[in-house]
Order: sequence, then C-alpha cells, then structure tokens
Amino acid sequence: MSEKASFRSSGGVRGWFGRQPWYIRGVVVLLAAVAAYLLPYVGDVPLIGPQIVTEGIDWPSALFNMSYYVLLALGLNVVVGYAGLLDLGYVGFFAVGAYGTALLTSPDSILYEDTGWKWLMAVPAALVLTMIAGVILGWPTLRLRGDYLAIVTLGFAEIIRIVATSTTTLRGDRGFASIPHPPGSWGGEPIFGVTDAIPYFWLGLTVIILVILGVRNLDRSRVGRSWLAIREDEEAAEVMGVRTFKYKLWAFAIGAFIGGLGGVLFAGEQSFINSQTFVLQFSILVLAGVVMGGSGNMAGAILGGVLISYIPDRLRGLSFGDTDLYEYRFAIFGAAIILIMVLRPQGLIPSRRRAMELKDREKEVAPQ
Amino acid sequence: MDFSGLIDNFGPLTVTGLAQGAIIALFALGYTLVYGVLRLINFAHSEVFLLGTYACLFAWGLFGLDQNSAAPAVGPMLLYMLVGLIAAIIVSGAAALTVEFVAYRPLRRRNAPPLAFLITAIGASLFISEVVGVATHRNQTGVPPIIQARPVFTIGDTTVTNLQILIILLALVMMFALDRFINGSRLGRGVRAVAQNPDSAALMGVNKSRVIALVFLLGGLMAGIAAVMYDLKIGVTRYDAGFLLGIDAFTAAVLGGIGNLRGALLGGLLLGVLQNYAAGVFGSQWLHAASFVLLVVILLFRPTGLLGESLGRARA
Amino acid sequence: MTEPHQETPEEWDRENARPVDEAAPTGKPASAPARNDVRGDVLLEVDHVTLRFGGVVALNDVSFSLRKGEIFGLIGPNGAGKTTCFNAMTGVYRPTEGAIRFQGESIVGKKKHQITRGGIARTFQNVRLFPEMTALENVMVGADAHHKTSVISALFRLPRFWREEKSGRQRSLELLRFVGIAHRAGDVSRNLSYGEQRRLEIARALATNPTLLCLDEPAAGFNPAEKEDLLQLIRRIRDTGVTVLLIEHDMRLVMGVTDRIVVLEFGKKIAEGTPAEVRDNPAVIAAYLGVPTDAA
Amino acid sequence: NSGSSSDDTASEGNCGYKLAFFGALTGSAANLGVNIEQGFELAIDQYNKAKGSTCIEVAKFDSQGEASVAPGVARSLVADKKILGIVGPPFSGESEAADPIFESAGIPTITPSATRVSLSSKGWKVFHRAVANDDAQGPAAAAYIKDNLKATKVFVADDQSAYGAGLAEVVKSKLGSLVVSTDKTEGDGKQADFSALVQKVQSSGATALFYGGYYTNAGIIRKQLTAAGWKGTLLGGDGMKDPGLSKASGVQAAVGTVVTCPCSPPEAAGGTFVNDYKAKWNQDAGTYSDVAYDAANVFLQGIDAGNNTTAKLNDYLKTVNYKGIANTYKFTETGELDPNFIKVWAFKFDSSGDAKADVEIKTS
Amino acid sequence: MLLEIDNVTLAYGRIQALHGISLTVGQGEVVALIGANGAGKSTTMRAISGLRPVSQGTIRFDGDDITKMRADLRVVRGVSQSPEGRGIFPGMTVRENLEMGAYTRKVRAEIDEDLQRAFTLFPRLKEREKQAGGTLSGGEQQMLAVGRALMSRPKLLLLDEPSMGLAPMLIQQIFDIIVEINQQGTTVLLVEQNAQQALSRAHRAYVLETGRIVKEGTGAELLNDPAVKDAYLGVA
Ligand SMILES: Nc1ncnc2c1ncn2[C@@H]1O[C@H](COP(=O)(O)OP(=O)(O)OP(=O)(O)O)[C@@H](O)[C@H]1O
Ligand SMILES: Nc1ncnc2c1ncn2[C@@H]1O[C@H](COP(=O)(O)OP(=O)(O)OP(=O)(O)O)[C@@H](O)[C@H]1O
Ligand SMILES: CC(C)C[C@H](N)C(=O)O
Ligand SMILES: [Mg+2]
Ligand SMILES: [Mg+2]
Repeated sequence: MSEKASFRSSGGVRGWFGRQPWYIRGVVVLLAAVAAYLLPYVGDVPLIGPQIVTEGIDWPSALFNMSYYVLLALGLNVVVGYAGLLDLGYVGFFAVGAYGTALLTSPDSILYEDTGWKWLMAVPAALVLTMIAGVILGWPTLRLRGDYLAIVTLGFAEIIRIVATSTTTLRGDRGFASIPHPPGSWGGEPIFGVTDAIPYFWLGLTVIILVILGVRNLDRSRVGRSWLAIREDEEAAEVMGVRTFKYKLWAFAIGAFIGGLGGVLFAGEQSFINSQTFVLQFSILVLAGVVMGGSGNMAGAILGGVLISYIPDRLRGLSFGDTDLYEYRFAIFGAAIILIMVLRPQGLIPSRRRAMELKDREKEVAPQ
Repeated sequence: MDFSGLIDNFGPLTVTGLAQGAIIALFALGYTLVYGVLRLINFAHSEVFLLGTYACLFAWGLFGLDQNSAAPAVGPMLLYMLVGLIAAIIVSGAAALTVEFVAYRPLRRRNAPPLAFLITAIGASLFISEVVGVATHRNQTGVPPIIQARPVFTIGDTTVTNLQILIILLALVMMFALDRFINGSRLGRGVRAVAQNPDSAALMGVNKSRVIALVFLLGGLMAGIAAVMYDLKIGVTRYDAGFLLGIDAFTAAVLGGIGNLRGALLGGLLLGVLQNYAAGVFGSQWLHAASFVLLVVILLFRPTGLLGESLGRARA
Repeated sequence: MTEPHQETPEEWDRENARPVDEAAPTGKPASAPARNDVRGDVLLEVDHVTLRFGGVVALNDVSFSLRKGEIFGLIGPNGAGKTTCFNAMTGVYRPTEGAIRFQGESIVGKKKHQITRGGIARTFQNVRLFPEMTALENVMVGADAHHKTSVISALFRLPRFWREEKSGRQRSLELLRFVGIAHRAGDVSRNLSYGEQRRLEIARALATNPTLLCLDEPAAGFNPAEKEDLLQLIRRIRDTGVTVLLIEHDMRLVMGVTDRIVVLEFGKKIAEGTPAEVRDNPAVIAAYLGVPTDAA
Repeated sequence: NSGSSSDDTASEGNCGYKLAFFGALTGSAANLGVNIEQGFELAIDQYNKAKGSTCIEVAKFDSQGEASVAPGVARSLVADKKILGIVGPPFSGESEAADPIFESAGIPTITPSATRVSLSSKGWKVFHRAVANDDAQGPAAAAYIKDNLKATKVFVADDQSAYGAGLAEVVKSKLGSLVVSTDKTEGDGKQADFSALVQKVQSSGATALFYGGYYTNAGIIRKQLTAAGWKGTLLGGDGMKDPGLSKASGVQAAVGTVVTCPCSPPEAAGGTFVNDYKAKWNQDAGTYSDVAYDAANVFLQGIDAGNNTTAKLNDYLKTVNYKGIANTYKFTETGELDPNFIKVWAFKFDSSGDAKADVEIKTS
Repeated sequence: MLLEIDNVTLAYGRIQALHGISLTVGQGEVVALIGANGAGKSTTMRAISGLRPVSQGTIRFDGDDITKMRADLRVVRGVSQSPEGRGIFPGMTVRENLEMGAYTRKVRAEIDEDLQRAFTLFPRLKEREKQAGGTLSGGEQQMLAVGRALMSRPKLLLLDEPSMGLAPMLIQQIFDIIVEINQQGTTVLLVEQNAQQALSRAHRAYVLETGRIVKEGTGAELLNDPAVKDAYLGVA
C-alpha cells in the first residue's frame, strides 16, 4: 500500500525486488515458497546444511515449532504492528485454540461423549471460539490506552492459564491426551503420524502462506489503512471517520484467529496439551520476536518468529570449550535480543515505511 | 467458594496482605518512576529486584549466616539489617543504572521506537534471570532468620508481628520520602519536566540524562529495600522470584495509576490484601487471577488507574 | 451491488474537484451563494450550548447557526472558547447543556466517526496527521470514511474492494493536487514542512466528503503571501459546495473570506454579523481587535 | 538371569550401544531431571569402569520437562539407532507427549518417577514404571498420618500438578473426616507468598498438613509455617523428598517433616550408592536418583545378557526380576511395577537436612 | 558579539535543513529572522538552543564555542527559548510551568519577583494559575511559553513565532513586550511570520530561504526592500 515510488527507491535486496516487473517478482516468490517446502532436507546440502540443522532436537520438529511460532508472530503483528495495540497476553489465544480442539476431540474431555470429533471437524469450531475470545477480551478493554491495554491482556492470558490449571473441566496439569492428528493417509500409512514431523511442518507452512496472503490483502486495503491511522493517532483517526473501536476489535479478532490456528496445529501435532505450555513467558517471547524481526511488516514478523524458536533450539547440543552452551541458551538469547535491538532499533527487517525513517533518524544523534 | 475462609481469618489475612502489599508497593515504585518519565515498562526492573534479594544474602553470608543459623540478638540484628539493606541497595541501584546504560541509553541515542525499549528490557530481564539461574543451578536459596517474627500486639485474633510493622512502615516512609522528593525538590521537578516534555525540559536547563539515570537509580534503591523485605518475609529466593513478584508489582503500579507514586502504594497495598482475601474465599490458586480481575474492573471504571497518572504526560 | 454511496449531483461534482488552475466556478446555485445571503438553508445549529470544565465555563449559552454554502468565521480573544466549540461540534467534548443540530439532527452524544460520516470534517489547531503514513495514505484514510469495503471483501478482494480502492486513490490524488501538494504524495507526512502539513490536513478533511468543513486557525504560522494562497483555497473549497467554518486570528484573512462572523468572548457570544458589521462593532474592537493596525 | 559374563566376545558384541536419558536438564524443572540423570549416568559410568572401556554411551535429551518441547526432542532421540533403551521421561506430562513416539519406534522406556496412574493404561508396550503409581503412595501416606502420627486434624493442600493433586486427592479420600480443611496453591515458581495458606492452616487447628507437590514450594511453605509459629507436622510425597526442601526452609524448620516414597532407603540396600553418588557429583543424591540408578542397571543387565536390539531388550523387560538398591524390579503386563514389590517408606527430615528412613508403611 | 553562528549546516536525516548559515546577534540587539514555511527558521533556533546537533560549523556564545554543548548547559550560560509548538508541560499547572522556567536559578525572592512580572505581562495566566498547562487554549499556551522563557533571566532570548495563535490585540502587546524586555537589557532573536511587525521592531534582520541566508540588513531596510515586500509582507 506504500507508494511504489518510495518503495522502489530504497536500496538493498528489497529495493531490487521492488523494481522488478510483476512476473519476476512472482517467480521469486514462488521459488522462495518451494525452498521453504524443501527446508526439512536442508541437512543434505553439503557444508552449510549441517550448520543449519538443529542437533538436540529433531530438525523437522524444530521446523514445525518454527511454523507455529511464525504463525503466532504473524497474528501478533496484526495486533501490535499494524493496529498498535500492545498485547502481552497473546498466548491466551493460542491456548484457546488448543483447548478448543482438545475439548472437542480428546477422550479426556467431558464433551467427548457428545462430540468425539476428528481434528479437522474441530478446527472451525476452535477457531470461532478463539475469535469470540478475542472479541470478549477486546470489547471491554479496547477503550484503554496503550500500556493499560498491555497489562490487561497480560492479565487475560494469566486468567486463562489459571482457569486451565484450576478447573476440572480443563484438567489443569493432567491435560488432554490422545488428541487426534490431522487426517489423511498415504499408502496405508497415516500422513500425520507420530515419528515424522515433516508433514506437520508442511501443513504449518501451507497455513502460513494462506495467512500471509490474507493479512497482506487486509493490510493493503482500507482495513490496513485504518489500523495504521489508529496506531498513529487514534483520536485524529476517529475524527477522520475511522470506526476505531470496530477496527481495533477486528485486529483483535484476526490476531486471535491466527493465534488460534497456531493452537489448533499445535494440539494436532502434540496430541497432548496441558496448562504448563501456556505461560506468560511465551507471549513475551513472541512479542520479542515480532519486534526483533521488525514490527509492522510480515517479513519481519516471520523472521522474528523463526528466530525465537530457532535460536534456543539450535543452541542445544552446542558447546563452547568445555561448557555446554545448552544451559546458557536463554541467557545467550537474552543478550542476543539486546544486541539486535541496540544495533537495529527498528528490527532486523524494518517495515518499509519505517525503513525510510530509520536511516534518517539514526543520523540525528542528539547529544546526550 | 468458602466465605468462612475469609471471615474466620479476616484480621490476619488483612495484616499479612498489607505486609505483602507493602513489598509489592516498594517494588512498584520503580516501575512507576521509570514509566512516568520514559513511558517504558521496564521489564528488567524485576531482575533489579532479584539481584537485591541475592545481594543481601551474600552480605549476610559474609557474616557466616545462612538459612540454618539461629536468630541473632537485637544488637547484631540491627547491624545485619543495616548491612543487608546497604548491600541490596547498592547492588540493585547499580543494576538499575547498568541496565539503563547498557540497554536503554544506546537506544535513546538512536531514537528508537518505544517497542524497541520494551524488547531490550525483556532481553535484559531474560539475560539476568537466566545467568542467576545457571549460577544457582536454579535452586532456591534459604534466607537466614535475621528477624525472628515476634508478636507485638494482638487485636482480637489478629497478631501483628514486628516484621510486618517494619515492612509496612518502611514502605510508607520510603513512599513519602520519594513523594516529597519528586514533588518538592528541584531535581524532582526536573524529573516531572522530563516526563512531560523532554525537549522543553532541556530548554529549561534540565539535564535529561542525569534525570533519567536518577530515576533508574531511585527505582533501584526502592527495589533493593523491597528485596530485603521480601527475603525476610518469604524466607526463600530463586532466580525467577523477580519475574513472579514483578507481575504483581506492575499490576499494582497500573492499578494505582502508573506514573503516580501514591498510586503505587495504594495499588500495592490493595493488591496484597485482595490477593489474600481471594485466597481465603476461593483458594490460594485463584490469588493471581483475582488480582487481574480486580485490575480489569478498576480500569473499566477508571481507565488511568485509581489515582490517575501524575508524573506522566497528560494529553495536551 | 449498489454504488458505494448515493451521490447527489453536487457531491459528485465535488469528487471531481479540479486542480488549482483549472478551478472554475461550477455555476451551480448551491455552490456559489451570494454573500450576505441571509436566507440560505440552516446547516448547523448551535443552540444555547454551555460547556464547563470544572470551574471554567468555556462556552456560556452560545447560539448561532450556519447556512449551507457560506464561509462562516468564528473569532474571539484567546481562550474565548472557539476551539472548544469545534470540539463540541465534532464530538470530542459533550456540551454540558444545550443542543447542536446538523442538518436538523442532533449530534450531541454521537460518536466522532459518526459525525464525520454525517458530513462534518475538521482540522486541528495543532496539526495532527498520521506521521508515518504517506501524504496520499493520509488522504485515503479520509476518503475511506465513505467506503463500504468490509473486512471480508478486503480479505478476498471482492469487486467492491477494487472499485473503491481505485476511486479512493484517484480522488485522493486529485485532492492533493487541489491543495497544491501533489508532488509530495509519496512522502511520509512527518517530513513535510509545516505549511504543507496544514494543507495536507485540509485535503484529508475534504476527502471525507464533508458538507461542513471546520478549519481551526489554518493560517497560523503562514506568512502573508501564504495566507493569500490559503484564502484562495478556502474560496475554492466553498465553490465546490462545501460550507466552511473558520477559526482564525488573522483579520485580513477573516475579513477577506467570510460571509458572516460570530465573535466569542469568555465563552459568550458578543457579536454576530457580516465582516463589516463586526469590524465596526465597538464591543468587538474593545475585546478583540484593539487598534486595527493589523487589519489594515 | 544371565549372571556375570566375563566372556570377552560376548561383551564386546554387546558394546557400542547407547542408553538415553530423556527429561529436564534445563528449565525450571531441571532440578528433578538432573537428579535422575545423574543417578542414571552413575550406573553407566560404573558399568563402563567395570568393563574398562566406554562400552555403553550415555545420550542425554533435554525435554525441559515441558510437554510442548518433548515431541521434537523425542523424535531426535528416536533417530539415533544406537539407542537401545530410555530412562525417563521423569514427568507424567511429558510422558504423555513423548511416549507415543517411543512406542512407535519400539524403544523400551523405564520411567523412574512418572507416577500418573493412567500412563500404564494407554496400551504402550514400551512403557515401564520403576515406582509405584500415585494410587499406591496416597493410601500409604494416609495410613502413616493415621497410624504413626495419630493426627486427628489434618489439612490437605496441593500444587495442582497432575502428580500433587492426584496424590492429595487419594490422601484426602483415605483420611475422610480427619481432614479439617483444604486449599490449593499455584505450581512451582508461580507463587512465593503462602501467607493465606499458612493462615488457613493455623486457624483450622490442624496438627498435620499434607502437601501434594514438590519440594520447591514445600520448602517455602515449611519456612513460612514455622515463621508464623505453627507447630504441626508437614507431610508430603516423593516429590518433597529432596534436601532442597531443607536448604530453602533451613534445617531447623525442616526437622520432623515427613515424606513418603514408593521406594526403600538406599542405605537399606547396603550398597555404596550414597557415597558413590556424592563422590561423583559432589552433591547428595536427590529424589529418584536411586531409582534411576536402578533403572539404568536393569537395562545394562539386559544388554549384558545379549539383548542388543530394542525389541529384544523390551522383551527382556517383561521377564526381568532385578534387585536394585531401592527396590526389586519386576513389571506387570501393563508395565507397572509388580504389586508385590511395591514398598512405601516414610522418611523424616532430621538435623542433617536430609530425609532419613523412618518406617516402612504397611499398605494393605 | 553575543552570538556568532558561522557556516552552520544541519540535516534531519537526509533532509538538509540548513546549508551553511552565518549570522550574528550583538549584545542588546533585537534581531529578526524571517522566511517562508520550511525555510529553516525553527531549525536555526534549535541549533542555537542545542535541541538539534549541527553537522558542521560553529556557534559561539558570549565568546565561547558552544557548538557541542548540551542544551541544558546552554540555559545556564544564558540562552533561553520559547519553542515552536510552545512545549508546555501539560501536566504541570501554569505556575509550575513558569517555575520550571527558573529551574537553573536559586534565589527564591528573585524568582517570585519574575513570577509576578509574568503575571503582570499576561493577566490571563494569573487567572489560570492553577489550571494544567495542557488544558489551556492555544493562545494561552503561547503566552505561557513566552512568559516561561523569560523566567530564566536570559542573556539571549530566542522567540520562535511568539505571535502565533494570538489574538490581534495580544499581538500588539507581545511586540511591545519584546521591545520592553530588550530595553531592560535582554538580547532577542526573533522568528516571525508577522514580518511587518517584526521588521519594524527589530534592529537588524535576516531573510532565510531554503536553508540559506539570502539577505540581511536593518529592520527598516528590509521593510522597504521590494523583494522582501513582495515575498513576505504580502500585498497590503
Ligand atoms: N480540559 C479543560 N479543562 C479546563 N479548562 C479548559 C479545558 N479545555 C479548555 N479549557 C479552557 O477553556 C477556555 C476556552 O478554550 P479554547 O481552547 O476553546 O479557546 P480558543 O478560543 O480556541 O482560544 P485560542 O484562540 O487561544 O485557541 C480556555 O480558557 C481554556 O483554558
Ligand atoms: N523533525 C523533522 N524531521 C524531518 N524534517 C524536518 C523536521 N523538522 C523540520 N524538517 C524539515 O526541515 C526544513 C526546515 O524546517 P523548519 O521547521 O526549520 O522551517 P521553518 O522555517 O521554521 O518553517 P515554518 O515557518 O513552517 O515553521 C523543512 O523542509 C522541514 O520539512
Ligand atoms: C519427578 C517426579 C516427582 C514426577 C512426578 N511423580 C510426576 O508424575 O510427574
Ligand atoms: Mg483555539
Ligand atoms: Mg518554524
């Protein structure tokens, strides 16, 4: 939606990309997508391959983990990056998606007698549930200003976690086991089995691509403009006729939907969930990913989602001299966050409109 | 639900809640100060506190005290308290300043957007707590019984101990000292000016960097005091103690009106008491849920907290 | 599929507002009423409005009405309540007492965006653009006020999306041209100079397709030559059929462009009339104009 | 059983394999995981030392104790074809997530500590549990409270973990009317101020508090109870049997605290485990270190006997009858420990800061 | 010379706002700076008060090089500014805002005296003494900004469009005030769109165009300069 003129004038890879005719861009995008689908086999690439793949954790599983982190980052990016609503409790929606699936499909669920659904049947229901959760959270709280909203969303996620922990229906730490996997079989064997995570990754990737397309369509439309205007100056936006409340609610609902998708996939792959997963640190991590990658643009959010999942996973099984880096991986991760932010305050891939500003601002170093 | 759980224990729950609330309030002052001036949720403040909880343990360790020591007599106790407080204050203050210099100042230099600060804060928080976690093997460390809790007076079935009185008094005193400082002193006015319009503040002759450093330092000092009180009251610390109490403290700051010092005190006390009541009625597992429900309800009616923002920039 | 909105012929004409040099009088009756035409239709009615902030009475039983197609001046000393009056009209503040009616309908208690869609647009005394958005995007936000593209049609790129996106963009570019900053369409609005930002605000407000445009001190910070341009611009806006309400301290501009003026002091209306009447009103001179050097 | 084999070729043929530990090595649950891993590793070390070569390698897989992390780690474990058996997963939650993967790969597992009852009813053929499940421990704890402690007013609380809550429930139902009041707390690392619980305990007039949970919370609770002047006895299950409890609360406060465990005291086995452990790891053996040690030895014995494929080793587990330091191991059809060998002991914290064997509790 | 600016350039990122400007302000002078929107007037003011670092050139004040000095230290040296956009502290009362102006001063009695002077200059401020700065009307805020700038008893007073948003009567007044404080010994550098007024009160003036000084002279000279008349004074 940004003016093409300024987009094209920016340098670097993106500048080059922006200057190409549409069919070249199409081919590049297609190649990128194909490359993404081939990622599980990257370990076979000589030299660099083994550097990339994770050691302490199965590489396709690590890829699947990345895929749902990326989904969450994409969803949170809509809320935080586009609409400017600071949400510290995003994991809440992830939880609702996962629990929705579990409640409908797991034999441990009190609903099982009535539903006992397959994973696929549960998906739409779980997603609707998450969107409702988004609206329920948003309705009373979206009047609140920035950081007040942040703490309220944080509280929302905590309440979800506590409710999940402490009510018998949601089974707390006991969790829900035997959640069915996604359907389908190939040569008599189920596609989505237990030991091979590649199909799950492909599924996640496909969902990601669909989400990217959808969010991109929204971004480059009246909806995206309204979000941006709200982020920049909410009152002015309202005076210009933007229904701020409605669009904020949409941002929440869409963010919730995408987060819920992540939860649904997660439940389908794990086949077991309990309240331990949905802790606050998770939300904060995803937020860190979005901002580190570059909030307000999808490439950044994707990169951020990949990093928050990949860095800790990759540090497994690495050692430095005699010490296992293992134990230090979150400390290293924390230091990496500081370093990245200090070096690239707008994130690794700043949003296009901000990229223009980035260089400008940097030169204006005011004397301290 | 079990209202008898509350009614039977009303007095004691109130008193212990107030003591816990006072610690939360001291902790919350740091959030409120930094938020008021920089509009930054200083996530790393919880680790500033965390380091304080370990600093006084370390100082006491130098006297050969550990969790197994016997409670000291009054004379040594005063000495230990003093040493512990000083150690915690120094370490927390220094930690707060370090975070400001290492993590935030470079960003300010580069005119980074607000979210960037939040994320570095998270990074700093993660880094410190993880390093402490690795160093302590994620074990708990017990606190020496510096102050043996003794009942001072009893009203009905409610006994109030010396430790509880100390904690509550200390929180009140620190809050009022800070309040006087911010609202009465010249430097305090500088803090408010930077909070409301940094450029204009510079035009008035306020040294912005010094004010910001001061704010972090003050927050650190309060966290240090809170840390010692926490050690004495809870009796145990661990690498994630800061994160845990930090959420309460931040909630308290928002509850009272973030950026508002008195709000932090009010919010902290209210939260401490309410959590205890909720634990009484619904069971301890609902204690945090109750505090968030309270928060939401209060924000719905008072969108900027109980006392509103005072340090922060009002909307022009 | 229906058209995005029902357009009266004159509104349609406004959509095709032409660039500066080509601006020609439309010749339509509603768009160029004679000055001092006292009989025009009432568009906006401020009816005994009082607005208090605690002890401060910012508006004290103020009444006046605007007629369709006129340029109406709202003047008065600092702190007289002019901006407050704007804020009451656009839903930012709610009057303590009294009513405000727009096209016969009360707007008290309506949401800000409803009022905008209803046809009142405004600029701010302190420029409030969307700083990280380009000039064009800023205007498109205004244009979106009358669009009906839903989240669903945006998501699936339904025909309405394409239609409205295209027309909105075109119209926004035209408006940028109209206010004279088309060459900055692709620049982030934060980087525009003060004067350009003020023009952009006007374009953005116009994009909402207003019946009434409220300008709060649009000439502040302009030099006399620039003010002259602005005066022309305001006239051209009026010529497209938009009623203009203007707050301004520059008497040359106010006297030069308005059809009628209301003067406020301490929240009270102290005078109302044509520029000439107001200029000679002793109360106004005493309270506001002082020795009329500046108006020379 | 095979007896000692000094046959060089045989043992060489049975070398070059790996045994895996799967569980939390980092993260907030690391403590329990590390205790178990160290017990496991000690056994293999001793085995290799006896062989004079690194015959069986140790492979460690860090699940962080989190069900969400476990599957990926489990799949990477499964990819290593040299692994013949797994000690773990220690926690019930991660077991739910990881065991299906081990099951489909056919790698035998012995968990030294995952005590959730339902784990054995999933039809997993590779699942073996080296301890009694929660159904056994709860009644024992209740019996101890009634018979040994002779408490008449008991307060029961738990931390809402699958383990803690399950245990507390059983205890509660067995104690019946002796229970004067109950409460629940948040889990480890999620709550530090227990003043409300402490107050409730105090005002209930209970002389015993049974806490279903881990030593982390229990240490804090113990300390705060003492600070508030409560004079009763704190009791808990195996999750509280760790010197960490007294490290947090201070030895003074911890003295007298009773923990039950479906295991017999390692000293009772007369072996050198306690000292060996201390010598190797420079710390005291913790919860389930001994069971993990035994579990590793069960595998080692099986490998020694020539069961050098996962399938053979799994079959071997069906017939095993191994007397270790903590217990004797024989598994039922479903992988549960043979009921005849289920022993529950009570341990009591003394002034050494550790829980020392008190009495064996009769459960019948 | 009290203030000497030599060949100063300043950029906002890629936007070069000043292309090497040089100007001087003598002790006791009123100097006006005029120019169109975006010419760089405010930028010049910010360079002098230290809100923006300059890329090149030097700024000397009272004989010392202050080019790299922090903004707050320049205040101590005697530079005070009423900024564009007024820069009110929204959450402080009118009185507190004024007192902030005297932040670098110590003598209470003098501060009180100046406070009274500000209230005498702008009676409206006295009426609103306890109102929060952020809720004042535009013009009221302008008065407050000027009043506050005076509170530091500066040697050099920088006024960026002091008449903006003021009612006609007050515009007269504010220029009178400028002359008055100048006569009391304060040097003034004034940015104004109201060139007519500014030039007639100023001893000397500079004309800025797109970041360059294109003209300088006494106020009277520029008032009568046809080019200036044409561009900045408007057709009367
Ligand atoms: N929120 C508020 N609280 C208290 N007083 C207020 C508030 N908003 C405005 N006022 C007061 O109401 C009066 C009217 O203000 P308003 O902004 O309408 O003036 P104005 O006519 O626009 O003046 P100017 O020409 O200076 O912009 C002022 O005296 C102002 O101080
Ligand atoms: N914060 C900023 N970021 C980027 N560019 C800026 C900024 N402030 C000013 N500029 C640019 O610098 C140039 C000079 O601006 P300046 O504000 O100094 O002009 P001015 O002469 O004061 O104009 P005005 O009369 O409109 O106040 C303009 O081109 C403007 O667009
Ligand atoms: C390590 C143990 C105390 C684990 C516990 N028995 C469980 O089932 O999760
Ligand atoms: Mg106004
Ligand atoms: Mg300017």
